[in-house]
Amino acid sequence: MVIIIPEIIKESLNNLVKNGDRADDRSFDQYRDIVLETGVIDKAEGSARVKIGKTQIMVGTKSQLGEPFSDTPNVGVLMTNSELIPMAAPDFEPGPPDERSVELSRVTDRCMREAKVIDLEKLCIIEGKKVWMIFVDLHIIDYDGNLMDAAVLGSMAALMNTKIPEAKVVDDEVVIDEEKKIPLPIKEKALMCTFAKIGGELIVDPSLEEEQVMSSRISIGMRTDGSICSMQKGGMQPLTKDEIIKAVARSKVLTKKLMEHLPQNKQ
Amino acid sequence: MVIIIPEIIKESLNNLVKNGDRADDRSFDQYRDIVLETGVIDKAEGSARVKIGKTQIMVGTKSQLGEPFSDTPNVGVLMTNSELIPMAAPDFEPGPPDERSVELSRVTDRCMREAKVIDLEKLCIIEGKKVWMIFVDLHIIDYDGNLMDAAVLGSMAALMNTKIPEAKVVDDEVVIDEEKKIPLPIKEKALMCTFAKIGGELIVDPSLEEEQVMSSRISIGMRTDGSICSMQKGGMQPLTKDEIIKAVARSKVLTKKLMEHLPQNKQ
Amino acid sequence: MVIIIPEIIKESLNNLVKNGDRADDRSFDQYRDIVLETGVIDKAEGSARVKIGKTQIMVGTKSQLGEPFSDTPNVGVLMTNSELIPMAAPDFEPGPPDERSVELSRVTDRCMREAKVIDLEKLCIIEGKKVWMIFVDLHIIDYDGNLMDAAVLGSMAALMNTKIPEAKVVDDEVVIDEEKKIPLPIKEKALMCTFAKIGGELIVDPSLEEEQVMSSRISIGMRTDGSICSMQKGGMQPLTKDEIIKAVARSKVLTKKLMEHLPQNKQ
Amino acid sequence: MITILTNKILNKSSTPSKRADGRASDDLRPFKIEAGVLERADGSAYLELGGNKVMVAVYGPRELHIRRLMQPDRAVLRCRYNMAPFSVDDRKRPGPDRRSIEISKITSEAIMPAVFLERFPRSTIDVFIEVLEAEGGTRCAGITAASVALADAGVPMRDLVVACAAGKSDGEVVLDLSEAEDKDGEADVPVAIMPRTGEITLLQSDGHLTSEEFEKALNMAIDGCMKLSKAQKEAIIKRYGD
Amino acid sequence: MITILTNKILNKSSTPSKRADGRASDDLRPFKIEAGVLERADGSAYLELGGNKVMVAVYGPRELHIRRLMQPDRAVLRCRYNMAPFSVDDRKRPGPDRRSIEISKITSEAIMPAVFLERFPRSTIDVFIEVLEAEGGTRCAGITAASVALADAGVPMRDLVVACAAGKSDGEVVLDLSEAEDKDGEADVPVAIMPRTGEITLLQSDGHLTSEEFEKALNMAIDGCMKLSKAQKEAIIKRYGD
Amino acid sequence: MITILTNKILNKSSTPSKRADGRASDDLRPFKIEAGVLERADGSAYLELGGNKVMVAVYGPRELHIRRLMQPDRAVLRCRYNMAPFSVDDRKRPGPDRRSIEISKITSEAIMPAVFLERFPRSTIDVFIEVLEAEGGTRCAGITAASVALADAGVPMRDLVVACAAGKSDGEVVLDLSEAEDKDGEADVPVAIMPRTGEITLLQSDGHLTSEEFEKALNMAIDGCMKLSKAQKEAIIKRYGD
Repeated sequence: MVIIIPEIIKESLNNLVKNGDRADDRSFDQYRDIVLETGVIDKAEGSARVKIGKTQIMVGTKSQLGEPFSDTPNVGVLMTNSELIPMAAPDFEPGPPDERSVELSRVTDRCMREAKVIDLEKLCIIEGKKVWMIFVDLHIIDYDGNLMDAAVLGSMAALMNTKIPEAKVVDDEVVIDEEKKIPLPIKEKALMCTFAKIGGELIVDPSLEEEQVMSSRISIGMRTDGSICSMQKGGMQPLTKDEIIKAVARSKVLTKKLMEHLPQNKQ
Repeated sequence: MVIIIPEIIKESLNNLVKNGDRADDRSFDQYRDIVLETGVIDKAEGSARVKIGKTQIMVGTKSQLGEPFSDTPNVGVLMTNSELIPMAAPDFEPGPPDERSVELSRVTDRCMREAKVIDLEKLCIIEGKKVWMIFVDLHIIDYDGNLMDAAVLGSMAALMNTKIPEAKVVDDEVVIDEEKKIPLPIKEKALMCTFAKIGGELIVDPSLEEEQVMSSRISIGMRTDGSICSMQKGGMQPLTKDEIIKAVARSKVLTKKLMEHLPQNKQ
Repeated sequence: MVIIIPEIIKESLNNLVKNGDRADDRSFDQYRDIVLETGVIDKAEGSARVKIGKTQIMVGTKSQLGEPFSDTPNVGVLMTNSELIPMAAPDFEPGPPDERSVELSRVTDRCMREAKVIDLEKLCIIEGKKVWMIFVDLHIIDYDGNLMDAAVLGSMAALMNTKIPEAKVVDDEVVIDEEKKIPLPIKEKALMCTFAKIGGELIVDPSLEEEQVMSSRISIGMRTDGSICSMQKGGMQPLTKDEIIKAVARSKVLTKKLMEHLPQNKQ
Repeated sequence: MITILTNKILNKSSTPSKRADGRASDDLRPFKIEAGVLERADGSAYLELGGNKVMVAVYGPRELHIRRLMQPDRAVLRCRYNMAPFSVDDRKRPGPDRRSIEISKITSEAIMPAVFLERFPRSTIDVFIEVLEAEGGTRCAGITAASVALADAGVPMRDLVVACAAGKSDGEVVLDLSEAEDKDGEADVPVAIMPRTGEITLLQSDGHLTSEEFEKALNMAIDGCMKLSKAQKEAIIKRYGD
Repeated sequence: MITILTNKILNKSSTPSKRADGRASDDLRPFKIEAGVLERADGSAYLELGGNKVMVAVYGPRELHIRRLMQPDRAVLRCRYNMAPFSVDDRKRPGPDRRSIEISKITSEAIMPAVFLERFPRSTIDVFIEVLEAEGGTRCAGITAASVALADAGVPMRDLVVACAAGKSDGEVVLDLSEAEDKDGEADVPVAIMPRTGEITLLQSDGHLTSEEFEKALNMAIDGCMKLSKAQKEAIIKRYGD
Repeated sequence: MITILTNKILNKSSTPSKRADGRASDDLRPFKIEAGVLERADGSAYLELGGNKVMVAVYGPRELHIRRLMQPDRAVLRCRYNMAPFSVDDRKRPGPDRRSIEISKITSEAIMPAVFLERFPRSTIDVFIEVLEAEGGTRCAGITAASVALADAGVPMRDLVVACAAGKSDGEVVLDLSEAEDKDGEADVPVAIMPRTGEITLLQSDGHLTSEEFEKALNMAIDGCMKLSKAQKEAIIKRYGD
């Protein structure tokens, strides 16, 4: 469905930003309220419920034994899948994932994978034959903008919350001990910061209304040390090199703050 | 396609029933003429052609070796599939099974399975590894109402008609003797009675015209001993508890009569 | 999409043919210019680019180890697939192969297979267990009529160009030597001639314009020795027996000429 | 705001128990219902029943874009029952399967009698039921939550349809089978009613029962429905006041 | 009413036989054709040929709902060839495959020349061919039965298209290959004709033939068609009288 | 007319090389671009870059048949990135996969800013990118070729978008990773720009980089774009003259 945004709303949101303001009074570098809970689904092996403002995602993980890819025989597999289910917004439709949903899962997947969040080599059970496959399923239930940051935050939290059964090799056979659950080998943390360009400025964590009028978007995935693990530009208009370099600098500060929402840091 | 039934037909059929009558002069507990033949398809392992009035279904069974479900390693598998092929009615369309067709196969399947019509344990060849899978395929070729009773009657007859090759285990390998065909281990018989509610009354074996004006429907699956193995309410209006209890009582009598159409009873 | 050809064009093309002429001045037995190159895709195991007039097809082959069909345990498998990708014509649409594309690949496949172009028995590695599967993929990139002759010519050339790794059986295991590439065991050559019926005459190699006004079509697959390996009539109008017999005779001459385009004959 | 971590408030038992989880034969599992839990939907509800966690969103009445589904004299009610991939023991592949297609159909039929569809010709009312966690009895949980979500959306209704199953486990007819009881159980009888009239809008029976056992199960399920009906109303009052 | 159990009326042989089933080279397998066998369809026919059992339903001419298929000056003829899952030795997965898509296409083309499509602009005539049992030669059986079903539906036609295959088996050109003959056979040539003019509306050749053998097979198939054509007409007369 | 057999014209290196194929860190692989290579398309282009072979066809601006995609005030630009089954080492199953769906989306977004879409309301411009052979960097190759094909089709544009990737391989930031370098590489940064303003219309980063390395890669990719931009213009001049 094509959603037409009245010109008057576009103009008013652009003007607000030009005057250093936003519709909900946030500063340009301010996220909406973030709520993150983990362990919310008992049948999942790890789970998280994340809310950024009115956007809400349920994330669940499942482990499964499988074969490794032939070119990486000694590492486990991480698979991320997302569904923009029609519950979440009036214009989401049932059916196979559309391009928005495919982009969301692939960007989330790359961010986790390239940051080497999980030590995938430790998920190899028998080289070339049996590895753990970790499925991360993103169930978007309320959509009010900035799915990417919420998806990565929820996935990171769910992975940190995940416990899988112990697998041993006895006489060349894999023996799974469902009684003994061990945490995933988490070795890094990575999160994502998304900026929307409105009224010539980049503002973080765009709401749905802001997304609908933005000219473009840049999402930056970063590890705890401020290094970049993934990036994705979106939207129908260009960005300048300067804008991108500045966004990278700002996301270093913002990612550090975002990290505080992850479970460990709370304790 | 949405089929609009003129109000005048609705009213006239409702009035008929209110006066104790039906459009084709049947009594409320009277089935249309039933014709049942078995062994009609040589390439099927069991087959039946069933006609209830102008409704006609071809049923064929096939056996196949397969793996058991992991939670029931020592029993065979019964799979029922139905296709409302566009041959059968002007509003049936080609394509994957729609919700009517899915409901029909699942209700038929549950009726057979829960009545334990086949001794599925005898279809296990090697526990956890190899079992017989029995496919029951319903090919609806003429549709004039009450598919459920016809589907269950045809499936029951086709299963009773089915002969599968003998399977032996020699040195941990399954050996199939195509020359030696043995009947399926049938241990129970079950059939289904469907009532439609029209003009405040429940009438058995609704014709298509009656289905189109009925307010609701109840299908009751029963074994020879009058016990219930499955039930499914349908339609857009409610039923009272009383109506349901009475339908169960009536279906005990009707099922007994229906059973007479099955092959054995004929001889 | 339904393409409506103006009556005036139909009439004019019909009249041309009735007067012994064609829109592009060809004789009835004359092909458009043919360009055939092989080895054009390094990652394919065999490849060809074929142009007949403005029609252009890229053909690539790939080998893959697989299981033989249960009724032919000692022969390899040849699989032909074609895609009328939307690049090739304004009315081709993305999506699964439509009936034209299915017919094209099946006719091409039958022509190669029935002519026994490849000695498929030599592609068997372990009887009943491992055989080579040869995939021929037709990528139609420019469509100006007569896809069948182009598809068969390109497939034949690509198969003749194909080298697959050597496979040996060592201790019941298949060992593939990627370093040692051997040509496919080509034992016959076969090509296809297509005639369109326009203005009461059969003319070879119809252009798109001619296809759009033709009343019917006949494609004849022949081996080098002039024997018939496949035939397919198409189109909405009939042909007489005489027309078919004469087309067979003409295609004997034409196939011989077409064969000269194949690599060997060039040298 | 909802909290998904279950607070286990056990319902009082009226008979001594022999069930694995300590319930009497006519006890429901602990449950809670909340209305208005989502931001974008026109109406929403969240329900927990034992280990089941079900979320429902309602959109509509709204314009129906698919012409061939349109009804000239009433709204179409479309229910979509869907399980999250992580809601069950073995990951469920996303997308509809035969089971969810059937449940979507009978859920629509269960709710339809209560809705004044005739007030919204040519429209659609869409009910999206998402099972976030499944532990036996999700179709009934979905129907019960859907009614609350419809009320939250302001859809005019004759009654709040409510659903509950009874079944037979370990030789005894009992209320509201848990997943474990259902797995080894002899029968399951899901029932939906309109509580004002007691009329039945959903009825299935799956398993082996004498007609006496069936009648007992039916009565027990109806009693269970009445208990849940109270919680439905409380959820709506909690959201909107009396 | 149809009886599906075959009554084996063997056609008379004109030449001494060396075929597995005792037929002469130019013998058809036993066959029978019946018109008007279904209740709902506008027209229908049932055909047996050897072990083949084929049912055809015709709907139309009727309104065409898919605008992009509509033809302003004629009806569209849509044939759908489909095999029942139990019709072949190994269960066939339901739904169209590449083979049935191709057969549907050439079947439409085989029948089209005989139908006065131009009398029904913007309409569709739908022909549903269901193979209930397959034993070699189903595409021809489907075309032959489809013509009878079209006549039964009262669709105006120039002629009754009829189809039959000849082929090469065991080194000899023979009529109407059985499944066993086709499997080990060298070639198969299915042919459809309009018997009044002898014009050919379907022609395929699959296998290896000299041009002389091909011509012999073509002639033989046409003779086979003429025999079946008689049975088509008898089926229609039987249903409607002369 | 195009010749697909690559003619290896190496670009001059400005720095000593330590890359497997002898290139300096800021060298592109050999490339060539041709405009107007297809007959039926409104515009087309062919590009080789190292072992990559990419063909692009443009149709439009033309009528858009799918109403729900139509934009009242501008044309829709639809890019479809597709790989031929024989373009990669292991045969690719035909049809879109998740990777090609994402690339199609970002390719559309990369090209869109340069096209005067507002001049063609309610229309579509379709860009079909076919990867005939893939050797690392096909998404950038597709964008670069697509711009030339759009120009060849006479679609009015602000600029010719051009794309190139830089990345990190063997610890060093280098331009235009080959397939081998990408496989063992640490990061890949594909970039598309509008060369007149230097504005960035596509940017991804996949892998691990410090912000300094990223900035270096970004600059390097932009420089690579400028070289390819020259070749784009030459291809158009070659076809149409100055």
